[in-house]
Amino acid sequence: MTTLLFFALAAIAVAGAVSLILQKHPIHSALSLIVVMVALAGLYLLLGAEFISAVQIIVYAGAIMVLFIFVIMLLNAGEEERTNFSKMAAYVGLPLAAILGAGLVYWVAHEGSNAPGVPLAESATRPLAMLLFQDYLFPFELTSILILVAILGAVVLAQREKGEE
Amino acid sequence: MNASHLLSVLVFLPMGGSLALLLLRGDDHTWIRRLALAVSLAEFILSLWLIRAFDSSEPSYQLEEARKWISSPPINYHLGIDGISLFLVILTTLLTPIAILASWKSINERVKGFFVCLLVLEAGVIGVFVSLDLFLFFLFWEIMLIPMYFLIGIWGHERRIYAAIKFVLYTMFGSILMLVGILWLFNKTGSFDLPAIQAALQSGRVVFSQNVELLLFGAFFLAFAIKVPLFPLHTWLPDAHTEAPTAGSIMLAGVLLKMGTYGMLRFCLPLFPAAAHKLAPAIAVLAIIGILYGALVSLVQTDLKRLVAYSSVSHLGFVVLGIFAFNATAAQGALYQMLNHGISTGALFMLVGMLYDRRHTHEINEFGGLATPMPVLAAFFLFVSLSSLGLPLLNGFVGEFLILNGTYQQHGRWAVIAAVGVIFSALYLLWAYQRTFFGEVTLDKNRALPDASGRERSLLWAMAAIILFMGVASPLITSRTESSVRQVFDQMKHSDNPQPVYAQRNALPAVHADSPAQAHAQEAQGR
Amino acid sequence: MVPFSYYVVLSAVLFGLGVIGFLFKRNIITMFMSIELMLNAVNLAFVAFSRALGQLQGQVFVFFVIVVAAAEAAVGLAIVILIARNRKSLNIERVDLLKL
Amino acid sequence: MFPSHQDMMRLAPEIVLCVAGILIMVIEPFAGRARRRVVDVMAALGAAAALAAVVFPMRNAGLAFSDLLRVDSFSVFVHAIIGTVALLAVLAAPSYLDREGLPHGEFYALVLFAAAGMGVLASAQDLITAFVGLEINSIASYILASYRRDSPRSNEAALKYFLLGSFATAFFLYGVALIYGASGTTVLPRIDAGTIQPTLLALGLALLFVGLAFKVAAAPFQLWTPDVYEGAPAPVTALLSTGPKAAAFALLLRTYMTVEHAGSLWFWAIYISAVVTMFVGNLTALVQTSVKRMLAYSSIAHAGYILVAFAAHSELGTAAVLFYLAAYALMKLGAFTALSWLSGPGERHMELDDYAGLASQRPVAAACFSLFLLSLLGLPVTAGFLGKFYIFNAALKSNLIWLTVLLAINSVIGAYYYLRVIVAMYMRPPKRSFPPERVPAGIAAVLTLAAAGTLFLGLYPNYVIDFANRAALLLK
Amino acid sequence: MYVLNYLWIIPALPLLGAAINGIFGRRWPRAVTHSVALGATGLSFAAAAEIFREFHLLAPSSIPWVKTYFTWIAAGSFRADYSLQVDQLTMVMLLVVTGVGFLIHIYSTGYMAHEGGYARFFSYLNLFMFFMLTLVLAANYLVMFVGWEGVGLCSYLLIGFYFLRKSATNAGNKAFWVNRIGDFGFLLAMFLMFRTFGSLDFGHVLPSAASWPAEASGQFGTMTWIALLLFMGACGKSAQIPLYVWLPDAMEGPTPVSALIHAATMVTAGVYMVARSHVLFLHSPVAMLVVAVIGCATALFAATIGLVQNDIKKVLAYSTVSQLGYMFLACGVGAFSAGIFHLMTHAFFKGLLFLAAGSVIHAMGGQQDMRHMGGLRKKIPWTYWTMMFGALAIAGIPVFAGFFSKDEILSAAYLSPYGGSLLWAVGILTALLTSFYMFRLMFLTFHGGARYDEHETHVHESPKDMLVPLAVLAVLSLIGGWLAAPALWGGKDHFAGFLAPVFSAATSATDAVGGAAESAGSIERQLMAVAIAAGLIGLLVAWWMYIKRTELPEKLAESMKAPYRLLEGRYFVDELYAATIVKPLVWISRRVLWQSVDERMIDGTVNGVADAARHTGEKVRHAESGNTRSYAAWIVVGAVAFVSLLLWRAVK
Repeated sequence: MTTLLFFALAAIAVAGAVSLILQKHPIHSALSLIVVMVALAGLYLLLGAEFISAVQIIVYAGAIMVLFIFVIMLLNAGEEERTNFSKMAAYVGLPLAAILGAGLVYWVAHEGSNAPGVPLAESATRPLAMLLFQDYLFPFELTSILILVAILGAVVLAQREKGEE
Repeated sequence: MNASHLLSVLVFLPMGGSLALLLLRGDDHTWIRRLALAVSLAEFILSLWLIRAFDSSEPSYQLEEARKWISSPPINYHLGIDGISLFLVILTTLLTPIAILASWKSINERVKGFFVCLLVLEAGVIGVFVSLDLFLFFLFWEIMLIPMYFLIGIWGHERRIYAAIKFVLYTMFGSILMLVGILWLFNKTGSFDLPAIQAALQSGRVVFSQNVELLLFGAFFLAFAIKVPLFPLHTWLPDAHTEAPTAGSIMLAGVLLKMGTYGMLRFCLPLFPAAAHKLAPAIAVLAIIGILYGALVSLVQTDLKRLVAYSSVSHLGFVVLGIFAFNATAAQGALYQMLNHGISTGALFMLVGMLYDRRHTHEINEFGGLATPMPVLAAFFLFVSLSSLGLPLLNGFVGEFLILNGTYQQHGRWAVIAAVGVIFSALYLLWAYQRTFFGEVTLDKNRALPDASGRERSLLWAMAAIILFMGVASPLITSRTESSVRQVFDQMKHSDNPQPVYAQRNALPAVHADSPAQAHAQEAQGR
Repeated sequence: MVPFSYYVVLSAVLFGLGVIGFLFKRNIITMFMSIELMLNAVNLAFVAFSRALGQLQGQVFVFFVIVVAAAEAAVGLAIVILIARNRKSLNIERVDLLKL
Repeated sequence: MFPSHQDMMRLAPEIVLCVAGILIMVIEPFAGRARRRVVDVMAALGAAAALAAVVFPMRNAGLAFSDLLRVDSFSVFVHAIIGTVALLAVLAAPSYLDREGLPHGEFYALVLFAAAGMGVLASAQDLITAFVGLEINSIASYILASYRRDSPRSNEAALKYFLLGSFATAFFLYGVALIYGASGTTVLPRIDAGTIQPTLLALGLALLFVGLAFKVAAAPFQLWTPDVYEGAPAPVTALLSTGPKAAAFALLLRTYMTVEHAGSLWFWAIYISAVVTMFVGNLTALVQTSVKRMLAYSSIAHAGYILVAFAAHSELGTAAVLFYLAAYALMKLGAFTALSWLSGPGERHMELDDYAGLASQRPVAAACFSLFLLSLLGLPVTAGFLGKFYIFNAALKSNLIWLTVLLAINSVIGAYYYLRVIVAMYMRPPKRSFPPERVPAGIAAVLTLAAAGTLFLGLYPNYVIDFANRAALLLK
Repeated sequence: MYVLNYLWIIPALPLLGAAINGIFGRRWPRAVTHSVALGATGLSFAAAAEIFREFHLLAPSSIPWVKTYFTWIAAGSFRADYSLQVDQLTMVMLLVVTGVGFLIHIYSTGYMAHEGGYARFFSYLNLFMFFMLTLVLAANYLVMFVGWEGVGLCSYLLIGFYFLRKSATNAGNKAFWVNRIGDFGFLLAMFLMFRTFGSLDFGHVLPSAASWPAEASGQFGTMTWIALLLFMGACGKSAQIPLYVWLPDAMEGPTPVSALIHAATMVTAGVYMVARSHVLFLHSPVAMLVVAVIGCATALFAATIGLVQNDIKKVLAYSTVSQLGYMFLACGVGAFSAGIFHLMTHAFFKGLLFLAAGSVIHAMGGQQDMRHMGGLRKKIPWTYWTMMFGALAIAGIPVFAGFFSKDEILSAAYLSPYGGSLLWAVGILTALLTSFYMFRLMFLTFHGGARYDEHETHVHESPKDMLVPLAVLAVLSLIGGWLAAPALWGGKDHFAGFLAPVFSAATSATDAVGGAAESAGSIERQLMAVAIAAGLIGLLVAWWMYIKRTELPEKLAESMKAPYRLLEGRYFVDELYAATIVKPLVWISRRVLWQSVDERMIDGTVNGVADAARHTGEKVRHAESGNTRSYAAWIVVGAVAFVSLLLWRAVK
């Protein structure tokens, strides 16, 4: 059952990713990405990471992607132009990117196949919280600064010409 | 008073002088010049004290000063002089006031910067000559590039920027590899201190494999060879000289080039004797090519300054030959020739500069018949040319003779070929002289050129006096350089140093000591 | 039970697709989305490894990645808006004032 | 588990920076335009305090926050560099911001937060913590790069920086993920012990290297640098080219020296990258006509030099990296600051020709600028020379003779383009009039400090190099 | 022993004079200038005379009398002092140089009276005296070299005295350069000498050399090399083949200079040097042969050229070259004292001839071409008669000085073991030619009708200060030879006797092999007769051609066009040198060394490297396309590269 589910979700995720690349319109791409994310949320569930799965749906698919779509709408972005100035990207970059991906897949598969899978405890959310707020307290606090910076950035960059009044 | 800090004072007095100059108002040209001159003269007088404080019987370093400086790696502020550097320091302090006076009238723009550069240059060059720490040596070696760069680049002639950059890049290419060499040496010996390294090598505590020694030698030698400049690394020189202002040329030819030959004598030979021996034939060949080549190329120059520049290539070829003949006589000659070249070529550049001040050109075609409007200048020009071509009783001869003679004792063929250069030097100098000064005045604008002014005359007299003095009274100098130079070769002794031929043959007449002629001669000498 | 390495392989595939997407797309926003795809791939890898190792750290890391992604999105989209406002184009290849 | 007193002490500089940043954000709306100077002063004080606060971690070295941070001489050294950079960047900013009509408060806050991020990067020994620090710094940098919002170039710089930076970050992260997968930990000292899948680890380390190499602008990941440095506002460029680079180098170095696998695996990558970086940076700088862009390329070349010291993979090498970073920060910051002032409103004058004859009109500025250039060139008596000297020394000690010779050749190539600027300033007639005689106090202070520092490090490096040596020992 | 103890005073006096005139002379009246110059030279002549007196009081054992003043050059194993010495040979030279020099100084006051650069002239002249005296007084080769080069310098300066004339400065340069080639040999000789003997002092080298075994004929040993190299120097200074070319051109200088430097003193320095080093030469048969042959060849060669020259000074110049050849012939056959004797008499009569020629030119207002003279006998009788004395002397007409010295040489050439009949025959032929061209000169100049515009040129006798030296020299040309009247004539060879201590080695060498002194008498008599006959025949032919049948020369020239052209063109040696040495040298220097090697190859490479760097930069720069996607592609490239690299290392 889980195997079937895995392959189904994996197929959706990959299909979504490919669609993200192939879609001409940014909105379609964004929707494809949301599909990927949702599929991934499912996979997280399969992996027993309920909390992450929820966060994935709420924060990622919910908040971040909404932001994307909002911006796309705001800017009224149309279909992608068919310009291709970069030979480097087309003839060198893409093949190599494919090779990189394939290489990663090969080596990861090659290495990981024999490693044991360890069953997890019933619910990981509580220990997760302990971990986050004890061992990883420092980076957690740090993220507040990160978010502060992001807010500051959004304010600085997106504010209307106010500084020059 | 003792002279224990004399070297530091010598290094830092010009630095202080240049700082003081910076405080003056930029448009107060008179006082800028006066202050610069005063500083450089004070420096010169102080440097003369070196002669008194120097013990000529002592071959090793004297008046040493050593302070800890950089902790890691251990670098000391270590100064000292020996017979090799003594007169080079004095040459520097002598040429600086002369360069200042030579540019008294000809520099009217950015006067302050000019004299600051000259004084910093002086400090840098003196630093090179008195440093006994390789790091410190390198530091001064590089430092003096900058003022020279500015001197050429700011106050030079049309193609000054090309020349300035070429000069710096050429030199830097060599010196950066020398830095690699210095550090490598440090890694092998654990010290930057020259005496310490020498001691380590002498005692055999540190032994280089042949290849390492060759590479190290190469790293040092390349830097020096570029500076000298040795054929075929010389092409920066004509450009630098042609474009430099008079004072720049005087300093460049007078002392900067000597840093190269000094380095060979100071580092290449004592530190890497085996490599030096191995490569000496090749180097000597280059030196000889340089002698002849430089002379022949000077012969056909149309630019007076370029001509003198190429003649430097020829003269410095003699010096290098003298150093790599591995003969104390030749090396002494080389050292002497360094001083000579500084004086003679410095004076030549000064004279060319005086012509330039009047006509703003160096083209020989633009001159012609100048002896008529300016007899005094013409006379001095001839005098200096004669010194440069090695007329006996003038300084150039002593050096050339010692070099060739010493070289001949070791490597007859080298000396024979090199001596052809003596013929050529007469060719190009006198021909140029003829075209410049003899004949009718060819251009009307040359007809009314003023002869040497009082300032110029006093400068020329001073140079002439030194030329004559050095031509006549060479032992006053060579006796002080003797023991140090000898020590260089003593340190190389463990490698092959063939016995001079005459020492073997000398025994011959002694067998017939009772022959009448011999007795006769002895008697005559006894009286 | 699917071996956890399948997940890792999937993450590698997604990462590779992200890279390809970044190179392939010309629309700035889509390129940015490709990066998000790569980050998602990373997350999947973290979770998978976390599972494989029997540790929870991996999941904590995912949390951080998501936060960073959010922050990047905020700032990145702000920059995109600026560009769109100043250039009237979202084509990355038209943004080449600075070169050589 | 609450952080202990010790933990806080070890984190003092970052705390000071963040607090100062937040305070500025809070106060700025109240200060208003009239009392803008209050903000300037606060920012300067904050940065200075952060620099001073380096004393605390220095006195309280040790691990902090469940071993995520490692505060040792090494991190203190890098903190000192970062603090100095932040201070100088803040000091140089006001006149520029005024001139370009940009808001002050946000700028300072961003600089201070960015510095905090760098600080974290410098002392993190956990890759995830480092990642968060890196991102704080990066995001702040993206914003700063586009701080001149109306300038298309500034926007473009930010966009390129942002896109490529995020792209590289993804690589970095995937590397971290793989490392985690291979060893079960992201804490550097534990990686070696925990490794069960060496190939996976190698894969992870490779991607990690890509991410970090991007940050330090090593070839072939350097291409963003010139565009970003050119497009970003000059004071930002000054900051970007020094602080984040130092921090990223710190993490790279820490990883390289702590993780044995990294030490052995990265060597050739670093070697090759060093060679390519030096040549690409120098050769391309050779043909630039814009001074700012030329300096950007030169910073690539310098990254290459630093990588040479990396390649030495020894304590000497580490010390050399640290010393060079310090020297480099001073001289590069000085150069860009001088440029930011001299380029005039809107940074219109960035071409080489615009600097013709500077020396005759602004002798002191020209002298300062020249000093920085000469230091970048590596001439004795300047910090740049000793920096190179230590790199040479380290590389030779590790028998990297060819690398040393290549570095030597590169210094000569580099000399050409630095000298070209000096040529323009001193040897050509002026083509325009330069900004007013009165040097803004901030700029003057920065130039003086940077120049003094450059000379001080060049003449009397003992304190710094001894400290660096100690730091190198601890890191091992 | 006053002056002997202060030998330095002899050269120092003229040096002082030169310095004073050189520095202050321009601002002083002429009288002061020449008083200083004459005073200096006169005093040094007086000092020389005094030394001559004192010299006789010296014990033979203290000759040579050496005075060492201070060390000049000392470095490594090398050491050379400023030391002066006096021996018999020096004494002769000293008297000749100061005596003739003084006379010529006097002459110059008249000759130069109306010329510009008066002070400069006397300054140079005094400087020359200084160097020449240094040369002859030197006690080692190095100090000798000082004088050697110094006189060359003065020669350069004085030849180019009229520096506005290009030909004059050209000639000066040529003189210096050619001399330098010779000096090159001298220098090498010194090096080799030092290597061999460890010193350059005469007092060490010559005795040491004497004790060496002589080399076999045909052997090129050390001695041969030293001797040949020294001789190379001598060739330069004394204008021998192949380095003679500068001397004819040197006539561009003022005539007193030609007389003093290019006839009487400087050019004979080579002879002096060879004589001084005779010990070395005697040890090498090869060198002796070379010296003799070169001397002989030069004598004939120059004489043939002298036959057809029209410039009065050029004739004398070639004659000088020819006479110098005689002197070397003498040295080459081992008759060193004869060589020196001829040197002395030559100084008298050639000095005289030049001065007289100067007087003629002075009288003619600068005209030097004999074709535009003629019939001057009546107008300038003093000049005519004194010059006639000189001509008779050089032509080897008995009782005049030249006769004795030349005869001594010719007989030595015949009799000496080093000599041979061929050398003698050439010598005789040369004597005949000499006589011919000298009288050709006399007759063309002074006899026949005037071939110039008498209205434009006011021929006048020269002033007294010019005539007195002429007279004195004429007397010397007459009586000078009697110092060495051969035994045949019932005289005693005082000169050879005086020099005997110096040339003891030579005498012993020639005597040892020559041996048969008894039979020599009759042979000498026959030889002398032939020589006299040669001189007279030359005179008669000249008389026949230039007084009796004045149209004959032209006919002769017409009929023998090719040889005449050859002679008139001086065998085209100058042209040959120009085409084979000078031009190629300049061409190679300019086109090959400078423009091709220096500018194109070396500098081209340097600039090429710089350009290549810039070019590469320009290429590399294009990676920086401004397109973000391509940057990303590069990142991927790097990632793939490093991933592969690390994986490869990890798997390995």
